[in-house]
Amino acid sequence: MTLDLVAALREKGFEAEDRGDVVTVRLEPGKLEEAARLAVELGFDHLASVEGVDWPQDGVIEVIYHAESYEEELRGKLLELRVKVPRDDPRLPTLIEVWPNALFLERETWDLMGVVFEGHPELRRLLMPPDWEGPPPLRKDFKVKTEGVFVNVE
Amino acid sequence: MGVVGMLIRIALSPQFFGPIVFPGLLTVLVVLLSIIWVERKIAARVQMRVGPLYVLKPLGGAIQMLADGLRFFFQEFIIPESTDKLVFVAAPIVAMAFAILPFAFIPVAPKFIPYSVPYSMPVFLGLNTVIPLTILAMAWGSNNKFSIQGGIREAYMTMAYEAVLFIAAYAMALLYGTLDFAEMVDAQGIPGIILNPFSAAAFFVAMIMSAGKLPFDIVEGEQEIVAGPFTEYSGIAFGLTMGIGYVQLYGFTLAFTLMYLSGWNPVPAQLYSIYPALGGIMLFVKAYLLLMFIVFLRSVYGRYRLDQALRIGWRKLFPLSIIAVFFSILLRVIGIV
Amino acid sequence: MSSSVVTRRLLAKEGDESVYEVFIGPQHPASGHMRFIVRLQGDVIVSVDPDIGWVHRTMEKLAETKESIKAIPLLERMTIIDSQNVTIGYVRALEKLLGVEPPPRAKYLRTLLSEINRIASHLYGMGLAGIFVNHSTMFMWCFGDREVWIQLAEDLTGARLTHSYSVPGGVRRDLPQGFKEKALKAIRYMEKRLEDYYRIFFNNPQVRARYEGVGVLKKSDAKRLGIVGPNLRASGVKYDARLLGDYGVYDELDFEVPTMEEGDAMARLLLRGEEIKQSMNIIRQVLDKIPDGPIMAEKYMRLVPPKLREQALKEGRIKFPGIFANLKLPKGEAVARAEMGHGEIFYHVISDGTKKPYRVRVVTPAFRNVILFRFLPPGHRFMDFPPIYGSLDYFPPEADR
Amino acid sequence: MSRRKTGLKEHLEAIATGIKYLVKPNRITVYYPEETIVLSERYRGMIHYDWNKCISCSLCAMICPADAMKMYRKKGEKKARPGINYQRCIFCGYCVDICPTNALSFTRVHDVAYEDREEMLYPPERFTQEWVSPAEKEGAKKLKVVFDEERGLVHEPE
Repeated sequence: MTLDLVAALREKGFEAEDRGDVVTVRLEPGKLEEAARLAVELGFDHLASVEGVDWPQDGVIEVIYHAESYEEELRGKLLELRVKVPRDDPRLPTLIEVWPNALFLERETWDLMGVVFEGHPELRRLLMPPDWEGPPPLRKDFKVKTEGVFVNVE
Repeated sequence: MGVVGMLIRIALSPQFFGPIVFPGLLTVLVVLLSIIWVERKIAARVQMRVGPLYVLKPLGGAIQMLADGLRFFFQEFIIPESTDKLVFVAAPIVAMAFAILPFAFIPVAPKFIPYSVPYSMPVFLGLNTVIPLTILAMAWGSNNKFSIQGGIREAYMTMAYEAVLFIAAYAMALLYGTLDFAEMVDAQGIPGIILNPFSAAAFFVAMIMSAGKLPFDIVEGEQEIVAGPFTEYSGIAFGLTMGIGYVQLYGFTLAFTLMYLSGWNPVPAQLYSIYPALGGIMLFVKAYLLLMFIVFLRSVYGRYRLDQALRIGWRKLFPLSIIAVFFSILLRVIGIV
Repeated sequence: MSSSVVTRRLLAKEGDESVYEVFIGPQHPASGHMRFIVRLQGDVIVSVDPDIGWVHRTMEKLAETKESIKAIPLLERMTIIDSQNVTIGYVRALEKLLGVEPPPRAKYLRTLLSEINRIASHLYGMGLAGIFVNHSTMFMWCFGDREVWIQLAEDLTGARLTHSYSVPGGVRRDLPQGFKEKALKAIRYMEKRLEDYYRIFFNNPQVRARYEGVGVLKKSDAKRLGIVGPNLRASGVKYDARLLGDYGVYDELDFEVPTMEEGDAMARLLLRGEEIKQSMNIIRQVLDKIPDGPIMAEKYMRLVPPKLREQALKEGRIKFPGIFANLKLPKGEAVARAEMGHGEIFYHVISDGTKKPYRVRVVTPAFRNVILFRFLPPGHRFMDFPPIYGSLDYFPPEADR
Repeated sequence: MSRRKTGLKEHLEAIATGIKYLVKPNRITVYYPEETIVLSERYRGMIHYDWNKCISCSLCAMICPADAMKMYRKKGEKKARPGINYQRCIFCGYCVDICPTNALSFTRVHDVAYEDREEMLYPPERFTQEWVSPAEKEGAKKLKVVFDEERGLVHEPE
């Protein structure tokens, strides 16, 4: 089954890699929608997660889509689409037409990671307060104050 | 002697004693304070809890409502800027007045009737129909979305129960051949609930609807509209709005007892000979037990939807009350009564 | 197909001047810590905009700032009522990265606590479903009977709710004395009580009237919207992350995943009742089959001083090896899915080879189900909104993270 | 699973069930300040610190997920000792589980109240104090929890 999946993806020109419980496809942003539509055809009809990972040293944000299926034979597998977008202007097309439940997942990724999903009808604050300003909190340049272990006392 | 004797005579006259002491104002107050406590205790028993306890612990927190009432008294009564102030303040007072007024027409014991009118039953029901209007006034005066939603629900609910209430009651009037509560009691050799159970059932459900108790507390609808028409009220006015339903319910249970449960019969002759109003003890006991059963329903039911309540009113209770009318006619024709 | 779904129901509509906006929450008696902007035309809901985030705590960011094992008590706080199931996914992801497998007894114990938590979580959800239609008895009963299961969990782990029970490599506590008898008594009690639940709540005509036929979610829509948990199974999709065989010992046990075809609010409620029965069935089997042996992987137990190891064996309380404070995660990534009471939780942990995870992605079931607040209520009456909400068993802190 | 229609019979069943519990209530309330539950053997309550067993390894402070445990280092002294801030403590018990000398241990005391936030800070010296449940100190009746098939949890005097 998994072989089929990788083969099916390769047939359409996507570089797929089977890593146990996920099948990873690395993509250019331009081919994202095509890959997503293919994923739906293969049975991955909804998303488990949309996720942004900040890699400041490479100057990119990697957006990872995990698609999931309720079909019995695809249950143990997740299909992972990985796209890299430049950190200073992260833009991707929205996938809500392909995966309707991307609606809130993309909105959250915009909210917390600052990735703009073009064509998304409501990129409003979801988890952050409406008047939030400053760097998106999940980026690495948003620093959380941490404390040390030792306290000096008189 | 002369003045004191006259005062006592006035105090003990049915015209005063009825509305002010029993079954009127003072009893209403006691019923109000006790029944809410009883309701909470019953619910607690069913629900694995203890309920109010620490206010007068030896009696299981029996004066909890007195404490709550005092708190309402001394709490600030906030009148929001955006309200229609006159309506906002006046409506709960008018509502309470009209909830207590019908007690003047409830006979207490044989020959002990505060205001003897031959139409006490329709007068009683008629006075109760004013209360929904005051609730509408509260809702409108509050100028709050939740209140207005609640007000509209009240208006719809009135449609659902009012016709049923009157028709079911008239079915009994038809059966007994009188519109007077006292004469109805005298006419009940067999209790009305056995003579015409259809009317009793319809009246019973309609009166729960009218008082807005579960499963028909749609107007308050806490989960959607906070407290419905009473959302903006605080302090003593909130206490009043909370009490209206219970007072109304108490009145209705008295009426129900008079019409269906053979009223004050059997009259304990000894008590009656001491003072006639004491003969009404059975009336009170029956009404109170009924009241307890109604507040018990709170721990069995949730809330119906507005359209379902309307459907129950028009599709089930309304035909039932019409059946009750024909059943009464049938009984009269056969000559059972 | 999909585009019609999106445009038809999912997008929030502002509406014209005939539309009346009601705010439910965040200080509302029935909403919990979230707000719904409900737009009404007359009494009919035009659209609902779930405004979440009132209890957002940036869990994902905070998890990045802590050594991997410290994030367990943190992530637990997303769904405090279901803390074993909410952290087991994270623990599994760490175990995959670290390359350890828990010993069999630890797996059984995890399964045991998972199911105890699931029952408690379902009771919580059912209780709230009761109070949403003002059925206070259901609310009180569920919360009262939940106490039985919390007591069991406390006997096992030492905490009522925040168990922090599973750690990479195993679990922290062994079965206490006399646990089996207690658990069997609790099961028999619950079985009896469920009958009364049916009498006073599930079969109560008033409750049926409010929940039946309300908020119908079709099978195809449920699949496309990525709904999880009992809400999905009530629409007839037989999917449960326990069936993946990734964690626990579910593949060794004989249990059913109940499904229902109706997909309405009543089905979602009844399904939770059925799942409680199945969970009790699982607990019975676990208690019968549980093997003897260590409860922590040898890899870590080896590092504990022998004296403490003996003490741990005697008392049934694991002592952590010193490296737990500085557990280095090998470079790599891992995904894990687990079935909570509310549905499937998804974890994706990326490590860059340091002590702290580079990125922790968690998608909670409540966050995945929040889309239903958009999808289900339009077209219903305003008074149908609380039953729909109640039937979804939505838990705001979990969605907000 | 087929669903049956409901009607008058179910109404009566529901009311009968209510009456059943009204007559024979199944209460689980514990009158707390007068009665108190003796918690299970493993309960993770307030933490007790044994000054003499401590070897100042600082593992407890390092594993504390809530930054509640800190190592207090006195000027001039080499050894640092743990102190706890109960404003932050989440009672996960990691510190107790990692302590290599059993210097930290759980007590079964949980019902502690403070009037002042400062009081919730326990530097090493105070951290060694013995814990007594305030309710027990006031002479509350001790109850133990017993599982029961009929009533779920029953609280019996110990």
